[in-house]
Amino acid sequence: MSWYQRNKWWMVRVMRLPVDVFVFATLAFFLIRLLPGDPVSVALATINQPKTPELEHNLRIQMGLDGSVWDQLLRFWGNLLHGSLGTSLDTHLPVTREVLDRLPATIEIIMLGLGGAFVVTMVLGFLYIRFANEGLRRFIRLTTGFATSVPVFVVAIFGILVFYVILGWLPAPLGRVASGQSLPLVTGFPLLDEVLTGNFADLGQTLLRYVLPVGAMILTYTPNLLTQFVGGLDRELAQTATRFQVAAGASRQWIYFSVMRRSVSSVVVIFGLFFGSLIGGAVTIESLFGFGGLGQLGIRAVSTADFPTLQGFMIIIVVFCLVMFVAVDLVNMWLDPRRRPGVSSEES
Amino acid sequence: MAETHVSAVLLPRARAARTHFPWGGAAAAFLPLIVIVLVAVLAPLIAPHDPEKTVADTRLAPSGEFWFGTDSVGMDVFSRVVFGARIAVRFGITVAVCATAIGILVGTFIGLSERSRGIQSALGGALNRVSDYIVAIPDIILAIVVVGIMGASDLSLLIAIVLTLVQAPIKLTRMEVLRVRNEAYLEAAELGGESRARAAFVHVIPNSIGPAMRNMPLIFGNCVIILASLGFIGVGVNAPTPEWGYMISSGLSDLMLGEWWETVFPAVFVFLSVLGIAYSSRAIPRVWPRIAAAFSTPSKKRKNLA
Amino acid sequence: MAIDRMSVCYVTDDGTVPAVSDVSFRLSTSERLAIVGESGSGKSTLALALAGLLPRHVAEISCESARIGGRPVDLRADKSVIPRRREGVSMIFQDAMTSLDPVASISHQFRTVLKAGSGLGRAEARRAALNWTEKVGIHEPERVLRLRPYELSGGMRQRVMIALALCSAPKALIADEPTSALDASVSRKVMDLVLGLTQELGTALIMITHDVDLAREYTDRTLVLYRGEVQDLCATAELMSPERSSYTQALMRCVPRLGDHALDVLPTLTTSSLPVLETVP
Amino acid sequence: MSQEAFTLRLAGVRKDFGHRRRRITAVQPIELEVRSDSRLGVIGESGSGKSTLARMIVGLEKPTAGTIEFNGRPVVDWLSSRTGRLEYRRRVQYVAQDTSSSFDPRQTLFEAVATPLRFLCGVTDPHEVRSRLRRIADELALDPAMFGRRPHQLSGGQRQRFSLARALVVEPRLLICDEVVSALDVSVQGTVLNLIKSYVSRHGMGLVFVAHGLPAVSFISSELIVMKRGAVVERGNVAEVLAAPSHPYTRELLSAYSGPDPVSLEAAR
Repeated sequence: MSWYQRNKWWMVRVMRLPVDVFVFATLAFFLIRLLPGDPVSVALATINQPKTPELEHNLRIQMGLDGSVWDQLLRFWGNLLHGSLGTSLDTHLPVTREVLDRLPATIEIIMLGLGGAFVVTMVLGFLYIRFANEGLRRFIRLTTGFATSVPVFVVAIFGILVFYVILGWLPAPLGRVASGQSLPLVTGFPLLDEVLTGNFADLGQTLLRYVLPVGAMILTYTPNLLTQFVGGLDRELAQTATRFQVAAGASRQWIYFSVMRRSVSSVVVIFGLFFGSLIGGAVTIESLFGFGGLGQLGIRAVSTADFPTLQGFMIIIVVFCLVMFVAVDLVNMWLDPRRRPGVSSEES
Repeated sequence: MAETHVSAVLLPRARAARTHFPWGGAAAAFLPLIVIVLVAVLAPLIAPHDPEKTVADTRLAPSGEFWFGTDSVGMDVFSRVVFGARIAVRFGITVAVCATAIGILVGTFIGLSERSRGIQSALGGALNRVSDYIVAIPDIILAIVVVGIMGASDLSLLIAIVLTLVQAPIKLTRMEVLRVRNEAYLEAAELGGESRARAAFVHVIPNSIGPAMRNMPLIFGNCVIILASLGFIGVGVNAPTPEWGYMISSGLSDLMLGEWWETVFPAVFVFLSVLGIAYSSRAIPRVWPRIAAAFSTPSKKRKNLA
Repeated sequence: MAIDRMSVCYVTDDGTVPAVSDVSFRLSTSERLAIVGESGSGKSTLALALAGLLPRHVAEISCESARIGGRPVDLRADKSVIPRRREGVSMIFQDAMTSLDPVASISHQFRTVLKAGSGLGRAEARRAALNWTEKVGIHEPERVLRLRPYELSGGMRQRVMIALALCSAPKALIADEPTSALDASVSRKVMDLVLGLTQELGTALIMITHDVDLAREYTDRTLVLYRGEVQDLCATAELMSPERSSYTQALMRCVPRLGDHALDVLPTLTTSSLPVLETVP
Repeated sequence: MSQEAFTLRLAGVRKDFGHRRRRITAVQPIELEVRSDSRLGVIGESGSGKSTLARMIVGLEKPTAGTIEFNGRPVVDWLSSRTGRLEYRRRVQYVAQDTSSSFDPRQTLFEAVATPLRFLCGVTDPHEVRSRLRRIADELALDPAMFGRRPHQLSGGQRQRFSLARALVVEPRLLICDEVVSALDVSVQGTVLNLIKSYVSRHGMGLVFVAHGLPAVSFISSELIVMKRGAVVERGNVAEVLAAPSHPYTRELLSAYSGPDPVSLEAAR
């Protein structure tokens, strides 16, 4: 097999991404325009000025809503090719910059929360198959009973109540660092920036302030991932493959590893799906802890009826979700080569 | 028999159906849902005060008169929390019914048009792709955008939430339809002279709506979550309406000062109702076959030839 | 191998369900035993219990005494979630595709078995794996070892499975319906291979099957199970003799045979002489 | 009861699966004739195209080339109109191997068996439906009380007998059986085979019996075709083929069943 043939599976998948992005952006364009209601009139309602036809016309041009739908689409496509999604009505900055400036901080907290949940899931899953202790197994099953997305901000509020209001162990939920200080800006990822600039005092502070939001995310999302994992483990344990491994005398470590590896792909899929829903969850967490990331931008855009920002905001977030889906697919194809495109198992 | 036993036992959730009618199990499964709906329906009877009026001093701690205390404008937190259930249930039921109905219809259409030819197939394929992309939009983000464009109103909230939550029943129904399409009984129906349309309505749809129907309580729960999250970030139901998420966020600054009741009680209610609904949505499918079996027994006797 | 009065009960929510009761048999080196029965007769359960594949939360096993390779063993199921292997007993299953780890390469699967079993090093394990793949009649063993199960044909998978089961040199090999998914002519080839290898290694063979013809062709003795109880244990050649139990006789009559086209009616298992067969539990 | 004669003729029928690059010929061009008194056995290993052949005859698959004619009229033609389809289905019925999914789990067996009667024979009078069902239950030795059950409440053998009832209730002229006993236990196989054989000979109807087990086929049919990789490698009278097989594959098949047969059937009784 040539190099190309061996590596075709992931290249094909990665190449599809730009197409997906383009199709989605177009879909979002139509979706937004198909909604009942007119963004221009919503925006007019928020502006305290006499409503003249001129004002309305100007607004329409600023929003890119003038002309026929096809004109708009052509203009939208043209801008998209230049990487431009319009200008914010509120700050008059390019929407892409507005969103991209805030995205790293949001992604950082999501990765910490979701990554933590993933690690906890793996550990509990291993304990689940390693030890026959009924109490432990029942505890793990019980945890999966809570598998529901109790809103993450509700969990965080209980955390604040206990650890800040009552016990006073953790700092107030008012930003990433103590008030009055500002964050260095290198890559946009706060923790990374603090490491890069050698600002270790701030790093400690930030880490301390991350305990509650990240803990709330782990608490909220672990049961969901664990449900998938334990379900997969139960299923794989009952499989003939596992029985045969035992019967043929494979080593214990290998059996544990093999069972976990075969069960993990559904967890990875859920991980990818949650990544998306967690951007939503992060919006609430950010607003609760005063972190000011994407959440702040979205709320501001709604309150000022900032149409271009809303449109760009959604498209960029979904592009990140699509990237995440590609990553999930690639990880799963790597874990299980049968999922690679063009592989079909021979019928016996 | 041996094989069935092994799989039945190794998979912990598959259990042997009991023969007697499971009143206890059914009641336990439905209880959380029933309690929530009852609180919502009977809210005017339960709540001692008007939820949207100032009835006392601001920020009173919980007492005999005001069980959950009063908030920053002197409204009774208990009454507001109880009426909050009303908003949640009203939205939840509307969304669950709409999303499931639409989802089943669209899902069946997509499932049946796959592998067929012509315009129907193209349309079904396009719908399927669109639904794939909408799944990629985080639910709260989609709601924010819809509300931002349409302006804040109950209708825009409803559209936003249905748009995100309808995707699950679409996918579930489609999967089932694709499975049912391959079942041998459809061939048998064709050989028995049944027309395609009749087979679709008599065999395909009844055999494929199960997962979507079982998903309904889950949609209810998710709707409560999204509604509360939107209220919390200030994009949801308008101000004085007693909505849990909004109540939580408006009490936050007081929470930091130790006046916890305004935030914590609605949070507890969100927590309990979401958990309760999740419990029901998991427990109902488990008891459902037994309930169905218990009800189908008489018809079995009636149809007997002997 | 000697088993005395072994019983297996499945543990369910509603109490235990007996699956196999009071089975006793002896098996000497290189002997071949067939366990014949219809579906639901408990033959697969018996096999799983013998191989130690029923964890304690699934089944209760009781046994008066059991010896494998002269040493007494405790047949009771292991407590861990993944059952522990019964020393000296290997097992192969009907479907090779689902039996092999779908995502690990063949060489890896050999290595895990060989390392655990005989503590071989990496290079030695590889040599042994090559040796074994050749032994089961696979050409180009080098290439096949690099592949994963889904890249093999059905016949190759079956061979790999047999090699994997035998490469730890077990004292007994249990074959659970090894060929019922295969066509008559292919299944003969597979059975010939299994037979040849077990004879060569001096491994006892226990074959679970519902195919009486196959049993007659490849085994010395037959144990007939019906609803978890032993109906007969005799030399396979004597299955047709009139001294056998009424169930065995009825079962033997049911097997359609070439030349039956001369008959008007096939003999059937009449429900009057036996407990009802067609009941769904 | 009509004893009308029929002829089913396959001329150059071929079936391919897949598209351009991965095209597999499931059935090589085949010539075949089935008459109202034929009892044709089709035998071959899995993947030999025997099931595809059966499915083409009933019209569940369309042949890639060649024609299948029933009473001189192409099957495609029969199936193109509603009335033609109903008439063809009334004459040619099919029973498949799969017993677990051949009945809609939501319907009682009564409804399942009555449906073809309603649609194909136009029997709508509930009284008449009942009497026809009782008659078929009688003929296939089914307990009429079981009509009230749902498919999952039956064992595999019982379900297969009900699929037979569903196919035979319309009194077809030709019955196609596709591996009807291969999923059943030996003890139940005999029952089903006997039912088919006795019913077919009693009603003087045609039978195409597809299976991979030589004994079952040789018991039930009078003529035999052997298929391998989509091609017919041997055909003829059952007794003749068994006595003197000409193709090596047939010999191989036969040898698989000629293990030591120490006691004759008479002695076993």
